[in-house]
Amino acid sequence: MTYLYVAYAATWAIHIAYLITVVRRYSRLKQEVEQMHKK
Amino acid sequence: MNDPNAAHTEAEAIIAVANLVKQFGRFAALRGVSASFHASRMYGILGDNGAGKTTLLRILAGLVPPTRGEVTILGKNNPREVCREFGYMAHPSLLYDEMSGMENLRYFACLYGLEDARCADIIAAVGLDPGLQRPVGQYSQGMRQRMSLARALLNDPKILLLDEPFSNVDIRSAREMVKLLARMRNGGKTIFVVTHQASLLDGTADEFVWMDSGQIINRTPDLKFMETA
Amino acid sequence: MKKAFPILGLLTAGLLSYALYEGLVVAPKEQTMGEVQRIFYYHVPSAWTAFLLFFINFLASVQYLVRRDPKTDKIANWVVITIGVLTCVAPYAIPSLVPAGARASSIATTGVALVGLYFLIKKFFSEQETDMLALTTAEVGVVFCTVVLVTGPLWARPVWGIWWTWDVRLTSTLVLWLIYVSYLVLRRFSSSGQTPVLAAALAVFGALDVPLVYFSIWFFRTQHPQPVIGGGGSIDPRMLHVLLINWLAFLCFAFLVCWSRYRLERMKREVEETQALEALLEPRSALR
Amino acid sequence: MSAAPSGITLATLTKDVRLEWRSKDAINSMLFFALLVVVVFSFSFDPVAEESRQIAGGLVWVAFLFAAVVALNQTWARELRNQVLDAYRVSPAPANSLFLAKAMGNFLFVGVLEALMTPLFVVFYKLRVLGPAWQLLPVAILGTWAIVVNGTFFAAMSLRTRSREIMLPLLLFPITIPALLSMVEATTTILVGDPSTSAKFWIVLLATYDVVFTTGCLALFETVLHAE
Repeated sequence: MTYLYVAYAATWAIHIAYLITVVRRYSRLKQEVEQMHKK
Repeated sequence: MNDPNAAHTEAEAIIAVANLVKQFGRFAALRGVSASFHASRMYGILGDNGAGKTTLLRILAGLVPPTRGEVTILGKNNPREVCREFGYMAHPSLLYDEMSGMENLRYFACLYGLEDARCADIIAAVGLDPGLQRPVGQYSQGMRQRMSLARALLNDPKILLLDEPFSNVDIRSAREMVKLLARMRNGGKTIFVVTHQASLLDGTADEFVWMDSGQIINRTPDLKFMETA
Repeated sequence: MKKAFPILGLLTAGLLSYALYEGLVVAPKEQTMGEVQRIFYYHVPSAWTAFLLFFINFLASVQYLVRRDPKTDKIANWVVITIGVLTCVAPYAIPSLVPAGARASSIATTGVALVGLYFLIKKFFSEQETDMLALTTAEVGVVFCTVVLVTGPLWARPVWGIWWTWDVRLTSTLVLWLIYVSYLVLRRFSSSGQTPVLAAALAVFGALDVPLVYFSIWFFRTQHPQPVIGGGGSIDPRMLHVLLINWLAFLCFAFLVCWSRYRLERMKREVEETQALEALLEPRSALR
Repeated sequence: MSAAPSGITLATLTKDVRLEWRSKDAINSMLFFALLVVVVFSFSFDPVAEESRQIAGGLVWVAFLFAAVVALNQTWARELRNQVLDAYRVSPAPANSLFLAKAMGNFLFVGVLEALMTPLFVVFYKLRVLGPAWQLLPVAILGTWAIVVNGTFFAAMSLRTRSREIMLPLLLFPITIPALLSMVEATTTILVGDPSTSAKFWIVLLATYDVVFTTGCLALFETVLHAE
């Protein structure tokens, strides 16, 4: 039974991990844009 | 093969470049170069390192696609279509070190569909001995430059693109090479010579093209501009 | 347009939780495998979504290579149309072509889907954008593929006591995963300005490889039979219903992830573009 | 009028073979590498005669694959040394002639390696072919071409990347999996000689793989060669 929940949890863990990398890249890019505007 | 540019009179430009831009990531090698060049002329392209001389030459030869801008050569806007009319020479020798000069030229002659006799004439024309069996790797730098020039002249091209042909070549052979290029220019070829030894071309080149940080800043018939720079 | 994203986000979240509820509670318990069979409702939709994403990547890469030259572009249009027509006509004209499980109509629909998708991408994405689409779908596809490769063994372990079975579908997914990870590695390591061209060429190669991978492993399996993930044959219609809901939910989720990754990619390229323009304007004093 | 493309391919091939023969440094180091691979494999797997027949197919082909990858990394070394590739790219010679010449050159080169490694494998593993031995020839030829054609293409592609040596196997191995599986299974079926199974399917699959990827390479090589 636990394999079922582990599998579901793993699925979402992978998706969320990927989304986090996307969001982090997004914020890093935002900072870069701010710096460019300031310059 | 009909010669598309037979109708080209001397006045008409055979090479036209319109706001050429080339960027390698953030480094802008060319920042909008517009110019036109005419047949049977010798152009000396001068400028510091990083002025974009080599990039311009490689774009004309069709080796590098421009980021923006137009290149029209002999009526075609893609240099690849007229690559038969190019002779290209670069810093490296573009020859196989393990093969002798004659073997190298015989291989390149095959690429252009020429017979072997042509190779011997060309090697003699650049003042080297066709019978030399030594591999190019063991040539002196001067000889290697001459053999590379021979490779560029092999297919009797209309347009010669030479990138620093005289670098570490002794003065005497450099002068001979200039005389040879002058004869070729009078024969109707358009020659571009990128060099740091402008004095060698003084009195021979029709026009000097001064480049700085990716742009053509001046075009003068002689080297007077050098003193004021 | 900006507020469409959060609304869609909420909708998808709702759909996903509904699908989760369906999968865990509503769907009937499988007699032999019991509860653990419910992994099926995440495993199979993720696989289908991953294959769909890789298929879009293939179409986008073909377009990127083809649209560089108008002549080849026209030829490609006709090739796609003929493929579409063939897949519609062939299964009806030559029934023997239809493999055992499939019905003629399903092949016809995939044919139409191919042509439709190709021209849809052609309409909505410019040449440069197809490259961005290819990168996005490849990256999100690899994420879904990872999910499949994680849930697969988690399913095989309780049912057959082994972590990995060289099952046809699972192994094909693994090879597909390897191909597209090498695609992403090529994109990161390629230093030349022509990275999109190289990546597109590799994507086309990868897609050409897929049928060969499937057939080689399929024949390999007939010689060394092993347990098959998810079992073949027909399944209980109620289960199928839940499966389709889950797939719809995952498709919406994948669409949103792709959309945000695409926006990130477009923004990255715009930033690079402006930086390049800036470099163009100010003189390079550094080299003096 | 440039020379016939086949003329150029032949000239490039003879040039490569002559240079290879003249310098011989690459071929010697490669032969020694192949020998090392065989010996290392033989140490790590030392089964009884019957078992060895089961796994020999896999061992032989994996060993060939590694020897081939090291050889394929050298494909463009000579062209890069003095940027001779630019001289070829400026000339009107078609890109596919260069590709075919390089692929055939590699095919010969890897063929020589295999010719050396096979007897060593037979000796170390006391192999005796039970099934139809003549089928091994098409498998070897089609299999080597499958590795070489993609290898040459990906070697040209990885010229444009940073870490060139590691890039080639990363690109080549995933794409070669079906071909590798076919080669290994065909060889094992032939070695074991079990009448119920036949290597025909694998040979047909290898042939399709070769046709598909040779056309793919010829269609895309020009784009990759000029992707500066």
